[in-house]
Amino acid sequence: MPSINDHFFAIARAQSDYARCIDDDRLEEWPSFFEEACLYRITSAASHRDGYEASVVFANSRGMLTDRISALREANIYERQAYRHLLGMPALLGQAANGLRTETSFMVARIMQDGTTDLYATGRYLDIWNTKGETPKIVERIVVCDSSRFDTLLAIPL
Amino acid sequence: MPSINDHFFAIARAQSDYARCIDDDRLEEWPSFFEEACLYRITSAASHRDGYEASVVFANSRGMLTDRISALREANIYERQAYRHLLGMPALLGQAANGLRTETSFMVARIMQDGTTDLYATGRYLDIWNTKGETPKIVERIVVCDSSRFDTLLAIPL
Amino acid sequence: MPSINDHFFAIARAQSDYARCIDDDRLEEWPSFFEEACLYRITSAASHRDGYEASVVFANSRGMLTDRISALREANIYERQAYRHLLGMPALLGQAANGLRTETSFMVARIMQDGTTDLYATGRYLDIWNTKGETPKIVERIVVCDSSRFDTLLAIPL
Amino acid sequence: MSQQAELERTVEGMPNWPGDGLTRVPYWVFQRDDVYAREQEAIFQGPVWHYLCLEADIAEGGDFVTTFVGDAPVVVTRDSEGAIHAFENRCAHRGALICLDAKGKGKKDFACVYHAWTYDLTGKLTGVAFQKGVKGKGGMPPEFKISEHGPRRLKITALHGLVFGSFSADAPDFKSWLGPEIEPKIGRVLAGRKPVVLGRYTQVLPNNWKLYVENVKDSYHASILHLFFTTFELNRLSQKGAIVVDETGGHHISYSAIDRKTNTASADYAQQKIRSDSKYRLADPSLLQGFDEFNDDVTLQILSVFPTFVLQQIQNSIAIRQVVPRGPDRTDLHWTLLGFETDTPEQRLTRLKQANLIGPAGFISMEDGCVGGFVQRGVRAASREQAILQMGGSTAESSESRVTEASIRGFWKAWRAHTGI
Amino acid sequence: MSQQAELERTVEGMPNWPGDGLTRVPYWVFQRDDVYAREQEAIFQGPVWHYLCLEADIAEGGDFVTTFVGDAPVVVTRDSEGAIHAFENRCAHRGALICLDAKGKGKKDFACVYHAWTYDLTGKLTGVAFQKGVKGKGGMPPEFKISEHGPRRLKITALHGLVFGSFSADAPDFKSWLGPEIEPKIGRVLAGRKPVVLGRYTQVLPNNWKLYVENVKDSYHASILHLFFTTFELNRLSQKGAIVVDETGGHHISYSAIDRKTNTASADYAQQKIRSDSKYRLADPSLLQGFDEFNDDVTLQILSVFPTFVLQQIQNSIAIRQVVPRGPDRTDLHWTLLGFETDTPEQRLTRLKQANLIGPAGFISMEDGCVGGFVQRGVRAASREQAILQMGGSTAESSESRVTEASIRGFWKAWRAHTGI
Amino acid sequence: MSQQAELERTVEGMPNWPGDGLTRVPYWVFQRDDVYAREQEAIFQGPVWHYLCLEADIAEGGDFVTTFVGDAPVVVTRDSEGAIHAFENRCAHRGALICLDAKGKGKKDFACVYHAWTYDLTGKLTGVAFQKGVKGKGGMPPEFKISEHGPRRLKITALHGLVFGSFSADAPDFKSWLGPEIEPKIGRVLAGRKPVVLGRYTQVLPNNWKLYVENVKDSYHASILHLFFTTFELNRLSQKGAIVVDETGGHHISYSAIDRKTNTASADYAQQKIRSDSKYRLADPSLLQGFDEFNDDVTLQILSVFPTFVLQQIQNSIAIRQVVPRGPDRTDLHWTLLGFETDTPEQRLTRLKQANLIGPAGFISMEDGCVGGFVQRGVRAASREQAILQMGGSTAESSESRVTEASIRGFWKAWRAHTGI
Ligand code: FES
Ligand code: FES
Ligand code: FES
Ligand SMILES: [Fe+3]
Ligand SMILES: [Fe+3]
Ligand SMILES: [Fe+3]
Repeated sequence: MPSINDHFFAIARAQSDYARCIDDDRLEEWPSFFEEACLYRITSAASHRDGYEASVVFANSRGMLTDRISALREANIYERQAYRHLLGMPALLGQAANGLRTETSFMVARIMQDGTTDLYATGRYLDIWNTKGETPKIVERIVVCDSSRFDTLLAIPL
Repeated sequence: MPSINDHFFAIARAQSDYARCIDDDRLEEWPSFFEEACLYRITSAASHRDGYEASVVFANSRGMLTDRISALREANIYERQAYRHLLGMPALLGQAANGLRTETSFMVARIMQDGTTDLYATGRYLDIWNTKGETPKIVERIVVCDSSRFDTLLAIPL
Repeated sequence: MPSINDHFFAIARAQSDYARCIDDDRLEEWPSFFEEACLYRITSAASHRDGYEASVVFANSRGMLTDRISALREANIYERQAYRHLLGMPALLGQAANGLRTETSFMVARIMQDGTTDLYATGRYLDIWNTKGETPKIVERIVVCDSSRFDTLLAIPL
Repeated sequence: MSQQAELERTVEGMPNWPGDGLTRVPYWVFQRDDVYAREQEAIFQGPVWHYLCLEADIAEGGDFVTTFVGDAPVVVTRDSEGAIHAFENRCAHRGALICLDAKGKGKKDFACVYHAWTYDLTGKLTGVAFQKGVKGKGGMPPEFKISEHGPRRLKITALHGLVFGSFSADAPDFKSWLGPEIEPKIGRVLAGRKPVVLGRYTQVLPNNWKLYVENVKDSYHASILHLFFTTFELNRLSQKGAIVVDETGGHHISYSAIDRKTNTASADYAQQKIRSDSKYRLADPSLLQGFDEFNDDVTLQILSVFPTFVLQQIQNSIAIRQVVPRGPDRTDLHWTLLGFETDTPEQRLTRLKQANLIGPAGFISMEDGCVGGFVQRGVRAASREQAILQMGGSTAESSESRVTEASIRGFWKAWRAHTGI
Repeated sequence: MSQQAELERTVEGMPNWPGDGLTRVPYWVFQRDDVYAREQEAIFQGPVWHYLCLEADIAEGGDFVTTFVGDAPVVVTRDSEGAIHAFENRCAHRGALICLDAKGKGKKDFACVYHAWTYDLTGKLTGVAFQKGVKGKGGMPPEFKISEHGPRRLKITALHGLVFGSFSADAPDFKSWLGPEIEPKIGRVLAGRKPVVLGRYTQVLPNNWKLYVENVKDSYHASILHLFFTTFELNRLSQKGAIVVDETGGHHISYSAIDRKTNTASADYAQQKIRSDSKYRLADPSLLQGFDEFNDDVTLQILSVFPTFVLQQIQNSIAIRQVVPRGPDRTDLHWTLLGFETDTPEQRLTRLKQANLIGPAGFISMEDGCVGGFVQRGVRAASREQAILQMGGSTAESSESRVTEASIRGFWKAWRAHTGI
Repeated sequence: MSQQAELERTVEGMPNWPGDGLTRVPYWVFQRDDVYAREQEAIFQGPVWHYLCLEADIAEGGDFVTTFVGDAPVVVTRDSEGAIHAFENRCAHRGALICLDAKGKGKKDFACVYHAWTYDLTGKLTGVAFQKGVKGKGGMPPEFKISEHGPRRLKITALHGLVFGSFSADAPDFKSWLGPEIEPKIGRVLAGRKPVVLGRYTQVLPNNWKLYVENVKDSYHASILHLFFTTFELNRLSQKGAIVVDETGGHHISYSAIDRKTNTASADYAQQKIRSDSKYRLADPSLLQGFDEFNDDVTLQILSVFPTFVLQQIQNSIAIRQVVPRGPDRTDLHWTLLGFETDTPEQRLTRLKQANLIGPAGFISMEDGCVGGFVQRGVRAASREQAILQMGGSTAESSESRVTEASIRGFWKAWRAHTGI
């Protein structure tokens, strides 16, 4: 099937597992989707367009991802909440120096403890994947939210 | 393509047909996605976590699914409304005694007669499929809504 | 894999590219997803059911699609806004005289300049594709929105 | 407190109207809940006629549609004798909606789903379930007379296929309500031919209903906000044309016709340095190739009947717009697109193409859909400031020039007369 | 302005009550913000008992749940001695929620997240972080006495495993609050056996809370709105049965039992031509195969305690419904589905199946979930109109017939007594 | 009714303020619409200075940004001479937003989209389309003078690259507004170097704006709510540090510096048994490795200017926070993250990492983002109850201890002086 890139399904599966990992509140497993040396940022379309360097979340090591989770678990005060991710089909944009570039749309609903549900974030994942291993690992993920408004707080990673 | 389970596409297709069947208001066909001996429940993440036995909808026979539809058509009073399902990629979780276990995320928008549209429900389908036949049939479907709040009523099945 | 129509992936990919084209604001490329001789309509489920001929948007030539975009770019006054499409899996409904008929569910969130995000439209694409060429082209696309209510305006195509 | 007392109290609570009454409009009229409540009472439930539907929507006996008159849900029906009736969609018993469907056919009567009180097609209460109780126990007391109860019924009138209604018995005769100038121009578009509904949709406006009505009556903005008009010469202020404002001020007509003399407009426009005079052209100009439907060279006729009815002819795009307030800062605009039985296939296709000019995605109307919101947001902190309505003077009279806000002043003249504000 | 003055002002601002007080209900009571505010004060924070939770929800010392009494967030706890306590979920310092979780176990005390003021399980303020400052600098002044501060605590009572509370010290003794008739019927369902929570969910109602309470007390609608009841003979007005209304009018019981004599009902129904008498049958009738749980042939008992508590027995479906107002036109309905430790597996399965009758997807309850919204929308423009409550007369007394609105009139009798409206 | 009369009426309608005025705050100030309206008038449109933008946001002539002063949409521009101007984003004609874009460059003038009335960069009305009509017909009457109309313009001032504005001509001189203590500490962070915007986002707070301002001024909570501060010794109450409250009470500075003497804090914390003294450590501590930016060991400086401006230095994380009320229970918090042209790549990376401390996902700020909502919900039913502000006494003075609510009392002192409530 020439029209299908060999990596397509592996990455689609990885994306889907990534989303389930977060939505199932298995956050401790979340960093394992990334390479040890990785970049993870959450920013907005406007900031991305304007080339702003700073992020809503910034991590340039897997350790920082781990710290995010332990902070959520041990340190930070916030109300219990959950996400539901729905993802578009990954678009394969070709090989970059450090891996395979893809872009994937997302919608995330947030469900508060009392059941209140709202469309919390929409946007796209700008990713670079290491496809050498058994399952693809994230080398770089820029989460570009369409909006730069965030309701109350952003505790759980996107 | 070893990374792709042979059943994956058949189930993804069945899920998509299931959603279209409901969204197109072909509810009379809905029970046919299930085995004669089946379990269908709608519950919430909190109730699922707490192990509550009771459901928002409970059916342990295809007949009960048929009764749901005939009740909607012949008996129950409610305003005309429609759903729009959007589904995530099914995750295949392995063989259970009675079939193949999968988990699939969903978002459902509800559109009222006057056009009012809201994000009505999000959650995941916890399914067991009989993959022996030509098309996979649902042996068990637990619809775990992320929220335990339901706006006004839940008439059309999820 | 007999259960998978050969055209399935090509069309799924085309649908996903179509959505990215709009969501990335590359609207000038949008007409190129259509055949020169094409039909594009946006209507509502109720109007579709009642057989109304008129549409919210009507184009029976690719030129009219081009005009839509140049109007948005050069003529019309409206606030900066963006969409985020999420699509269901295309359902292949068989060959029509003029191509392959498919149906695909969508949800579209609209993001205003100030970041306000809402579920702007849900519905389904009723399409006919020319699958002869390298990539499938749209011969006919009826965008059937589930709701016939449109908030403020519909500037960007669906 | 008596209704009258209540009213006075309401109006009293409000700030004073600034200026001479027509050339200034205080922004609080678009913001205050008490103004909204007063309008519901004095205008939507007052001695005023409101568009309900097309006769064609209820062509046969047993047909019905549901709509709104301001906040009030309303059912419109046609009985077996062909008479049209309308009544509040509110059960006389405990207030449930009597009819849940948007439309239907073959109805004999309406049964409220809650306790099955039944109504005939005129809205008359005809039955009370278990009125006599069961086995002689329970039921309604003898002094309860079915004839004394029922939803509020509307006075009905129809003209050229349009159905209007009023909650108030004091509503004037419809012809005199319209005055001598309006009716013929409705007739021009609708009389003597059978309409066919080509489409329907609703545009939700993020603003007070009056901002949209001002926009409709605002001939001043047409050539400036809407690039299409000017560029494609659908409408030039220097075309032949005029504004007609009726005596009450509440109704208006704005029209323009092709000026077959040399067009000196460009110069005028150049002077104004208005962005709307672009060099923009269409790739598929068939969009705008119309046919001469009325043999009068009139390419545009916008007609409004106070408070919320609009009949539009933009080339061959004929539509009815019904404005329904949903709160001080939200309005539903219901569009009904029309063709006619006599349309040739080519003419019908022309209408379908020209429908691109109107509605939420209309090359013209999308702008009218957002500009009201720009005002609502612009005046957010300016309830004590005022709009200036001096274009074309200070009166509400008809004028040959459309560089005027006369018909908007007319609206406020009528609005103030009805609300007492 | 003093609290008393404020109250009088509030009530004064309202229109007069129409009619004799029980047979007419003005629709503005379902719409006005000032009525809502008055209810919060006079009923939800007044000398009235409100359902909080099950004793089983806080079975052990250190268990807690959070809930609402009207607008007020409330924490309910059980201390190490087994005593139950409840207090407003509002920190005495600057008002943050003291407890963020819906429920929990093994709690020793509550520490507010904002500045760590701490409370024991009774709601008593026990610690103020840095009260003495740091190194003798800062901290609270000596005149500040911890003992003088704390969230408002509720008076608590429990009956048959149900926990009730009141913000007001003037709340009457609970037994006399219930009166002689209600308590035994609560006991009938709950006494002498250990409940097991089978499920929980919340139904969000698009209407004023009182419209739902009217619906619960409305035996008249049961056989008309709900096709299931009539068709499957869960409930026939011609079955044996009755309505009990207590002396205050606020509480009620409606029940029906199998009438083992020949059933003449169908005739009665035929006469009414009510749509609810269909020929509709189930493919899997096991849904409705119940077991005789109470040896009294009573298939249905709906019991309400003023203002917002409902205990339901529909065949073997036992549930508690807690009504929480969220604004004039929004209400949360919290369902708690019960089984009992003594249930056999077959009995338990029966309850799971019969749960299909109730809740947002309940073959019966889905209709009660939407009909309140039909009324809220139906009366939108009719604040000056009134509901008619004359079925079964004009009093609020018990009656053998259920073709009556007596218990609804009772509700208004109690509501007016409490609110002074 | 006159504006003055209106004001008095508004304030009169409110309950009395409890207690001595600073140690108690009634919860109705966070809930009532009339309080919100009064604030808009007296504070946001009153003789008060409000942060608008950075000078760097409009670095060149023709640059502009749009922002809000309370409910009022505002345009800020720089003209060709380099002067800064600001005016209400509301057309003088009929109130549409004059400018729809969030920002832009190379602007010569603004043309309202509705009728093309034009404004120069100072907000002066310079043109009215068709003022003279067309072919001498229509147009504005001679008595209409362009010079007499235009949007409300703001008084402007700039300090250390920050632009402030006021709708009121009576706004005091900015230096005296700030007083002697505040300006130098703004200078400490911003003076003498060119800022670079590193990021921008908005956090939507589910609470009244004053609850967020209280939080900013609340040095008491910092070490308790925020685990990060204490655990990673970003801030210890026992560090060197102090609270500065200006004479008006409205402005404040809270700072802390490394105490190079032995740290006795842990003991103090132990005594309080505060959950915030955990053993929690980071896997990648580089997050917190800062550089000494100011050669003064001050690791934290939070500075606020009444009513809604915040300048933050948390280690090397420099940010401006602009608080914009959106209603009694909703607030927009606009963050602008800053670096400086002189930053080395390492320093810049440090700022990017430390940005993890702030904003909606900030290890610190996420908690400030939700705690206001906890209060808004906690006090929902307690409008007649009051917050206690006695930590550190009852005055609004500067103090060495940060175990005080002095700067919050200061806020209320200033708020009451301005609103008259
Ligand atoms: S509300 Fe209509 S019959 Fe009772
Ligand atoms: S608000 Fe609870 S401790 Fe301060
Ligand atoms: S509103 Fe701005 S020009 Fe008319
Ligand atoms: Fe227009
Ligand atoms: Fe019911
Ligand atoms: Fe803080």
